[in-house]
Amino acid sequence: MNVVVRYFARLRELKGCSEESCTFPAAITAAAAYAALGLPAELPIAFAVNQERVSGDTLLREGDELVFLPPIGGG
Amino acid sequence: MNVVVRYFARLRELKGCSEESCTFPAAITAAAAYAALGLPAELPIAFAVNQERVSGDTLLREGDELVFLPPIGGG
Amino acid sequence: MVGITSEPIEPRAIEAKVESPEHGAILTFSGVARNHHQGKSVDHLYYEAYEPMALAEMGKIEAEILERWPAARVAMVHRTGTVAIGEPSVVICVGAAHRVEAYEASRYAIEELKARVPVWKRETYADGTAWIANRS
Amino acid sequence: MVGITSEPIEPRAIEAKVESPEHGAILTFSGVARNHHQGKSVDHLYYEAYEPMALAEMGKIEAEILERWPAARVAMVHRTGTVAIGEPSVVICVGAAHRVEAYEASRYAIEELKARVPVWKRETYADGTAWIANRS
Repeated sequence: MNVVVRYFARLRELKGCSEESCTFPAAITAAAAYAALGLPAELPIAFAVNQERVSGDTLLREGDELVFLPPIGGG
Repeated sequence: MNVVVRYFARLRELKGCSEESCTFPAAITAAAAYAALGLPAELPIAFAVNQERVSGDTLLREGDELVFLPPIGGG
Repeated sequence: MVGITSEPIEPRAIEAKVESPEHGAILTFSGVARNHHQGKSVDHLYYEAYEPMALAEMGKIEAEILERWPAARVAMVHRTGTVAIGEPSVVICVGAAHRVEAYEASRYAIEELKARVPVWKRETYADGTAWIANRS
Repeated sequence: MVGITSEPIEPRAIEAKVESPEHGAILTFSGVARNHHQGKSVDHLYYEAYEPMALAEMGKIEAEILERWPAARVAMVHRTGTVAIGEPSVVICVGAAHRVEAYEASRYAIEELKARVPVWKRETYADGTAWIANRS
């Protein structure tokens, strides 16, 4: 299953890229994808799929855009 | 006793002038001066002498600047 | 900084008075002439001030703000004379390190100004004029 | 009106979006880059946005404001990229018939923006950088 993952802020710096296409096993959740990518477990992260906030136990689907949202700092 | 009286807003329009020099008997209060000038009794008025707010029973002195303050509408 | 002017107020010029690299928030309140009041159509406004006392009272409000919010800076200017619909009659700018102080100080400034500063407003309608007092 | 831009924000241009002869109050909040944070000297800021979602979330905040304060209008623009000290990173303009609505709607807009809109801030110091989260 292919998913586009986008990285922002600290995660973008850690990964050294802002976007990548990832292949995951079927029936993976957003939180499991985060862990599978080896991203820092201590960062309080939120999840967005196709630009909507979702909980970490949301199942991903083929073609989804998955974004990990580090704590925001706008304003 | 001579006092300079300044008029603003509705009072200025009523009097048709913005300032006049008035002669009052000694020991007159600000409120009594207002009444002596025949100004409208129904208008809730505040008083300033020499640019400081004062109560209506303040005694006027020679050379004072007396201002009657109609309800304000700044802002 | 406080002022009274018979010229149109330029909010950017007032903001410039409170600029500081220490500030994280700038809040600019403009009271603008509105085309309606209690169901009546307003053509234009006219403001009159007892200038020396109005400036002194605005100066006191500024001093009170600096005492309550020491890191804030405030500039306020009131206009006099004829003010067209859509033009500002008063502009209050507050600069502060954080937004909460900026909102509090700005609100304090406009509420105190409307309660204490000797300025009067006359509205002109199609069929006459009226002096409008602030609700207390 | 909501927007995200990598160019310097002109508050006057944002205010123009909310102008109306019905308005008696215009309130312009500018969040500006501050030269200090928790005792550290800040050289400049850098903002990054997840743009389509940030615009959608700002649009939702605007819709919520129009529902709660139907006579108000709001325009908000967030900047991305490098922001020098003293420059605005965000500008929120609210126009309303009365000042109370303007203050309430403005405050709602900035609080919700800081809580919900996916934008990130990096501070640069003499000795490094840090991503700064808003306190919730």
